[in-house]
Amino acid sequence: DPAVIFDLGGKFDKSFNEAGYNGAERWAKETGGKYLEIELKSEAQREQALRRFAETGANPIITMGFAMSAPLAEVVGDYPDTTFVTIDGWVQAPNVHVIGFSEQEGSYLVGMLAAQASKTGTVGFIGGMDIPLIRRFACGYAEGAKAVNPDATVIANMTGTTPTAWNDPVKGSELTKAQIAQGADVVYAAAGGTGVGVLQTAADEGILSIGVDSNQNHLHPGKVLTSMLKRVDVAVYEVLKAGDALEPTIQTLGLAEDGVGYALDDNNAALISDEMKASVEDAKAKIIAGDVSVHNYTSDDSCPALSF
Amino acid sequence: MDFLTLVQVLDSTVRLATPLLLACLAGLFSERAGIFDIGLEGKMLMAAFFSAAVAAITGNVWFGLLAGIGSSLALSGLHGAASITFRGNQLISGVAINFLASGLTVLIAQSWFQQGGRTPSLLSGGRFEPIELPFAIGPTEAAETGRRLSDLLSEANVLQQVYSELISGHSIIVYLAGLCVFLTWWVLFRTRFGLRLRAVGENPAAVDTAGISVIRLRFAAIAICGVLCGIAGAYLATGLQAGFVKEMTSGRGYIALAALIFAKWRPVAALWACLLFGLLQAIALRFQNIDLGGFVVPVQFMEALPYILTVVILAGFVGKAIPPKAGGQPYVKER
Amino acid sequence: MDKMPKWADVVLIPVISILLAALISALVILAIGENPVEALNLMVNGALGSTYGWGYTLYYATNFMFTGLAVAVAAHAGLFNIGGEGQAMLGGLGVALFCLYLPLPHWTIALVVAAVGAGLFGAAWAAIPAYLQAKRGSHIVITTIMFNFIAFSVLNYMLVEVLKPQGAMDPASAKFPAATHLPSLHDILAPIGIEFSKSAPANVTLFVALAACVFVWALIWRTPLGYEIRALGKSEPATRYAGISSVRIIMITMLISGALCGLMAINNVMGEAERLVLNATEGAGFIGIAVALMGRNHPVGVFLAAILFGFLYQGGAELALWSSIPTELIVVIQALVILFTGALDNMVRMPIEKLFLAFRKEKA
Amino acid sequence: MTAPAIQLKGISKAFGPVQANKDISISVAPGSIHGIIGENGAGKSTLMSILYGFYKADKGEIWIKGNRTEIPDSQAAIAAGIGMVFQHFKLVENFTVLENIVLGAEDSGMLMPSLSRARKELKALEEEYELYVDPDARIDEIGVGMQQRVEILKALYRKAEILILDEPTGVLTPAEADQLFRILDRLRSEGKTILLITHKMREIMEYTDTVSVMRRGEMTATVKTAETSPEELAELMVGRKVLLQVDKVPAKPGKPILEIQNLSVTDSMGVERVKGIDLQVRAGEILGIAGVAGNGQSELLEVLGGMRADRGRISGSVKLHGSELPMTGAGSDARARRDAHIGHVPEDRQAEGLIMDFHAWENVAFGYHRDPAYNAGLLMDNAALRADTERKMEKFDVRPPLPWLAAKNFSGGNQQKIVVAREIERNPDLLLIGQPTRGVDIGAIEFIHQQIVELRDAGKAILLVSVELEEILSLSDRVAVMFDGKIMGERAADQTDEKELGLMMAGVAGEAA
Ligand SMILES: Nc1ncnc2c1ncn2[C@@H]1O[C@H](COP(=O)(O)OP(=O)(O)OP(=O)(O)O)[C@@H](O)[C@H]1O
Ligand SMILES: Nc1ncnc2c1ncn2[C@@H]1O[C@H](COP(=O)(O)OP(=O)(O)OP(=O)(O)O)[C@@H](O)[C@H]1O
Ligand SMILES: [Mg+2]
Ligand SMILES: [Mg+2]
Repeated sequence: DPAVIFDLGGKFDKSFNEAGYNGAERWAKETGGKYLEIELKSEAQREQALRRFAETGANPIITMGFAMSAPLAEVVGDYPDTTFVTIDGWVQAPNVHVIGFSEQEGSYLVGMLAAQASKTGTVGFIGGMDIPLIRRFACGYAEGAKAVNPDATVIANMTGTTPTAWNDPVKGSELTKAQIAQGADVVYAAAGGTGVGVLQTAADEGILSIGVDSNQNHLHPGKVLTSMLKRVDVAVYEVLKAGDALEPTIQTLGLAEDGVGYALDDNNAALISDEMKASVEDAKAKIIAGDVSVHNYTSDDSCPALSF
Repeated sequence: MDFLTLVQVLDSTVRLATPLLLACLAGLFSERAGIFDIGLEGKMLMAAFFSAAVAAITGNVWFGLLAGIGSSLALSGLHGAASITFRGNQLISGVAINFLASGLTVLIAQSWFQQGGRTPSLLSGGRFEPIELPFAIGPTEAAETGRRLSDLLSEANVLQQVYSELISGHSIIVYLAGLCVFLTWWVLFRTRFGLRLRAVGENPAAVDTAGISVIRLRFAAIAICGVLCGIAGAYLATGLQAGFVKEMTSGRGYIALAALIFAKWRPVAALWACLLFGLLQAIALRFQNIDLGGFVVPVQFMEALPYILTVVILAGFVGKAIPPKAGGQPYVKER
Repeated sequence: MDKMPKWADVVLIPVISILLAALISALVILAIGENPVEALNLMVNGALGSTYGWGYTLYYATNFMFTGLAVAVAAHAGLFNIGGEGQAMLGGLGVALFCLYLPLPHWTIALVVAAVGAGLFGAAWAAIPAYLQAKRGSHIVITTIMFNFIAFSVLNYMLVEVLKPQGAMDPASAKFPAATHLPSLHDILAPIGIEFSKSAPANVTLFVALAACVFVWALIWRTPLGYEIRALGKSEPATRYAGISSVRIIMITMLISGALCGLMAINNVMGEAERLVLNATEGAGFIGIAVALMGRNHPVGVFLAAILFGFLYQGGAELALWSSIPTELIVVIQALVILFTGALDNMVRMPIEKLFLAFRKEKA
Repeated sequence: MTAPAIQLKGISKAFGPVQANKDISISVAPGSIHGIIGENGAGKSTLMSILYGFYKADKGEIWIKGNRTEIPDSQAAIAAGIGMVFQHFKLVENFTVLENIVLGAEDSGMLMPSLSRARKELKALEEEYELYVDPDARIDEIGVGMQQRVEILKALYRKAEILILDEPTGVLTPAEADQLFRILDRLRSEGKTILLITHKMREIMEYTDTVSVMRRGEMTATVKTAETSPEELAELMVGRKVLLQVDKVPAKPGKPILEIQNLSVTDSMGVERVKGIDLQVRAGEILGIAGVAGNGQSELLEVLGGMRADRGRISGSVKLHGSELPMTGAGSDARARRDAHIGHVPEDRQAEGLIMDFHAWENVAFGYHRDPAYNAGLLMDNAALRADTERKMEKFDVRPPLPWLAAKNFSGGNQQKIVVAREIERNPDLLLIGQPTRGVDIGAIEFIHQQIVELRDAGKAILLVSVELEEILSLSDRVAVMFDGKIMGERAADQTDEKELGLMMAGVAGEAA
């Protein structure tokens, strides 16, 4: 059987891990297959979970999140016959399949939507843990916003510097209030479980929010402008479908591969005008065609559109 | 930092101080009666979970509140059994209760909701909504005028800003907590029950020989403690936030204890102590790295500040805090 | 006369307490709709059914021996050290700094040097609460809890701002140099022909922990210092009469206690992760309380209780892997053990004392 | 004949393995003062606490004024008209006098009306019985004599008809004690019944109408005071004839060992406890310090024993063998005192002199545990320690002679023998000894007194502090009286008497001898 290791946020974080969970469930439903799973509770469990699954013959083993990189690198050598998959992580080994996403591209699109929906010209970004990966989201978002409105102000805050930053709704809520006070009327949360607090507060205070990873539009219908989709579900689903036949490579999924995107459904249909939609679709085509390039923060650890 | 920002930080201070204050008053009743309670944290956590869970299931926040109080009372009962009936070590009992709450909440949450130890997000009926006081600028006015609340506020005069942001717009529990400060003072210093309660924390033998049951008094005290902790926990999950997440009390019970010591076991001083700790939390939450003219205070320092301050207070730099004399010791008549 | 024989106090009562805790744990498992027998089966198999399981059980037990001994040593002086968590975190920091920045040619030297680092840092973290207790009477329970929180912030800062390698995402230090890697039980047992799981983290630190048990026993019951520690724990006014400085004893005891907690880091940080991560202690500091309570503050008892908790921890991890019972079950069990062996001790003790008294009267 | 005010029938009470009261029956006539005597631990306080509902008897009946009365708690006792003044006062120290009196006897849920009514009533009671107290003073700010008045007022405020007093004069000066008995007399004349526990034969003989004697949990006799004598009572208490005199030859004082000049001691609360005293103890003599408890004797002993080096302030000069003994800093703690050959038997053997949970053999090293004789290398030499303990136990007739027994499992007298053996066997140049026979039975008293005298005859200096005047007079060669931190005067033991010393203890300065 294959196995999935969810990160500390847990498979119901309404975001990154939940997307992975949905993908796995879809596969299980469609094929009737079974998979092993664990939600990590602590750092020290990472290696133990990897080894335990590998020793019982699970294959492939999917790990969610960048934090699995180090323990993964530690164990892959001991189990050459097992294929490991890292989503968002980075390990170079013959039996590791690496899946990354071009989050900056999806963030660019929702940034455009945010700037168009904003009446104040100020939009906010609340990240989870302050790591380069999340800065990549922020940077793409700022570029998108400024592409629509060069005078737009983008306020960016990070929730913290440790994994608790993924799970701190109170702080998410307070930061949202602070950004509202600074004039933001659209806030983009790329913060895992913390985002729940951001979306909640935005809805309470009557401004718009943007969800992340999964489609979060339904959480507060009519109050979530859109969600930046990161199709972790698709990635997991594809890996599980390939099963033993999976050939380890390095995949980066962007707009072109439909790995990222923005969510449009009944919940937010009224918020997105045809005009907004057209502009975004146009940008999307250009990015896929290579006419517009969105800066990738992790390529040079800098962001032209935003300073942190 | 303009004035409105300051008001907003203070507004946030009030919100964050409320659970501290309720827990602090809870501890005050318990410790004044001679029962140390480091289990405030656990009781709050338990109450937070049960209030959110029941509010989520019934959609009624008041049922949630009752459930929260009930669960906190159950833990109080356990603490009472251990430290009053069986004369156990009160510190150890408190530690055990904290662990119990931390484990049970997640275990039950997972069993009931399968959402990784969380409750579902609460919808409006399941939460304590902010109350708009008359004449305050709030969402209603914003909706009527069709303008943004923050614009309206920034245009308003200073008095109106303070009234609308700081005084108006809190949930009922915030106002209730304020009332509790006065009530606590009154009960403690103006009623027979208060006299006996204070006496039992100082010299239980005096109370006993005066013909009053030490056990009943102490159980009454920790029951009040349980109720207040229950309200504090319910506020966390259904007022401050919209649902339960694991470990959501994150040390507030300990901070409340520190505030209690800082306040030297006095109700009004407890209010100020809790506001101070609330302010520190509000600052740490809102501002990341604080730049003090070139020197950047790291966010980790701000996060640790309430705890550092607690140690400084305990070290007696603000005058010696003398706890109730019989505190922490079980009342033993026969060896 | 004592109210009952010593064996009843040190064996019978803890055993009954544990059984009560186990019974209620079983009820909890039933209440969340799972099968307690199956759960126990999974735990026993996962923790004791293979050398792999033993490797983890012993690894966790090693952690708990250190923290349990630390709590026990402090308890003998009448001090309740809840700060084990923070002291162990700082111990980890010490290990990381020493391993990363000192040239250590061989694991034997690394072990000694890292142990010194771990002990120093752990002791230093206990020193301030100790001083405040000794000199200013600030309650050590609250100050050590506060120091746990502060330790987390310190570690957070060090990992994020100082130790995190360039470009790394998670807050963790770089990997320690290969020369500092400690031999695992597999490496130690293989030469003498014993097959032990290669992938379990139990390592040479286990023997350091056993040595620490012996050390604590000798310290407490055989040295004049231990005599003074126990005297302080039993009667503070008497120590003043005997010319034993309570300030000195509180300081020394807490430094030893902190150092023992710090030493745990050579197991989890140096022996297992081989780098410093944020939440490396995993609550071992708190488990030390339960371990010491159960072990009646005696090294032999601490050793046995540590193995029991190692079993619970490893068994709990297995539960999480193979069933839908969350690992938090272990926290509940731990709470129940603390409750019954610590706080509700008298609930078990009083009826048993009555029983012995009645029995004795009958005989007399 | 009217029914007895109190009748106890077959009362028994055990604390775990200790049988504190065994089948006790007693009957007390109304309007009388009934004394109860007996050694420490005889069960007097336990019996009275049962009558007051503080403890519950295992067996037995209580009859009040001819009616069978259940007294499950103090509330019931108060309702039955019983009031009790405990040996250790039961007052809330940081409450005012008024609050203490009202506690438990409030009129309603609101506090203020109760307090103002109590204030009025207190005034009336004060005037009626001449029991003056300041209702707004805090308990921790008033003296013990005053505190005792508060306890009596508490009982009267609750309309007590039966008043129990447990060792009420232990903490009073003779003058205060006289006043107390005047009040008791007045209460008796009003028809109230008084139960008085005391150790002082004089009080029994002078003030009681009847007296009961208790021994080892049993009531051995009840007699009319007028028909008995102190000698008979003492024999009833102990179970054999007793000799209360100490055998000793006149002292042959040598050169001064301890010289104290202008010594003052301030405690950590800033209260001056010892106020510039001068004293000298010579080799081969016993200097006794008399005084009511709490007049600075304890502090003096503690300072000399090195127990106060880290607390409060100490000034003045103390010389041992003519060289200065440091009072603070290095060399001023109890360990350094032992190194200087000063032995110390502390006043409170259970809290200070022994670790109650330690074995006897561990206690024999207490304070000397770093002595090379008890250590072998880094570790303690437990075998040597046990051998030493066995030797001392035999010499001092400690019973049972079991080094393994925990100190708490010895009786009070044997505990004291362990402490005295430890200190005397070191052969100190100066022995500080506080309350050597408190809570010790007559047999052991004789033995301990004999050991002290032997040490004196070996040419050692002894400083004795005791609140028992009789003991001071019979054991000392010279007597100094302390009052309010000062020395009121010094007398040769054979040229003074209890009366003179009693006056000095009450603060009336004696003329220079
Ligand atoms: N609360 C208690 N628990 C256990 N044992 C007790 C308790 N109180 C008294 N005892 C024991 O009961 C016995 C009788 O004690 P009690 O206090 O009645 O004696 P007493 O005659 O009043 O002595 P004293 O003259 O010292 O006041 C003693 O052996 C004592 O140790
Ligand atoms: N608190 C206690 N706990 C356990 N046992 C006690 C306690 N108090 C007294 N005892 C036991 O009760 C017995 C009587 O003790 P107590 O101190 O009353 O003796 P005593 O009659 O005063 O003898 P002595 O004349 O030697 O002082 C002792 O043997 C002691 O073991
Ligand atoms: Mg008595
Ligand atoms: Mg005795």
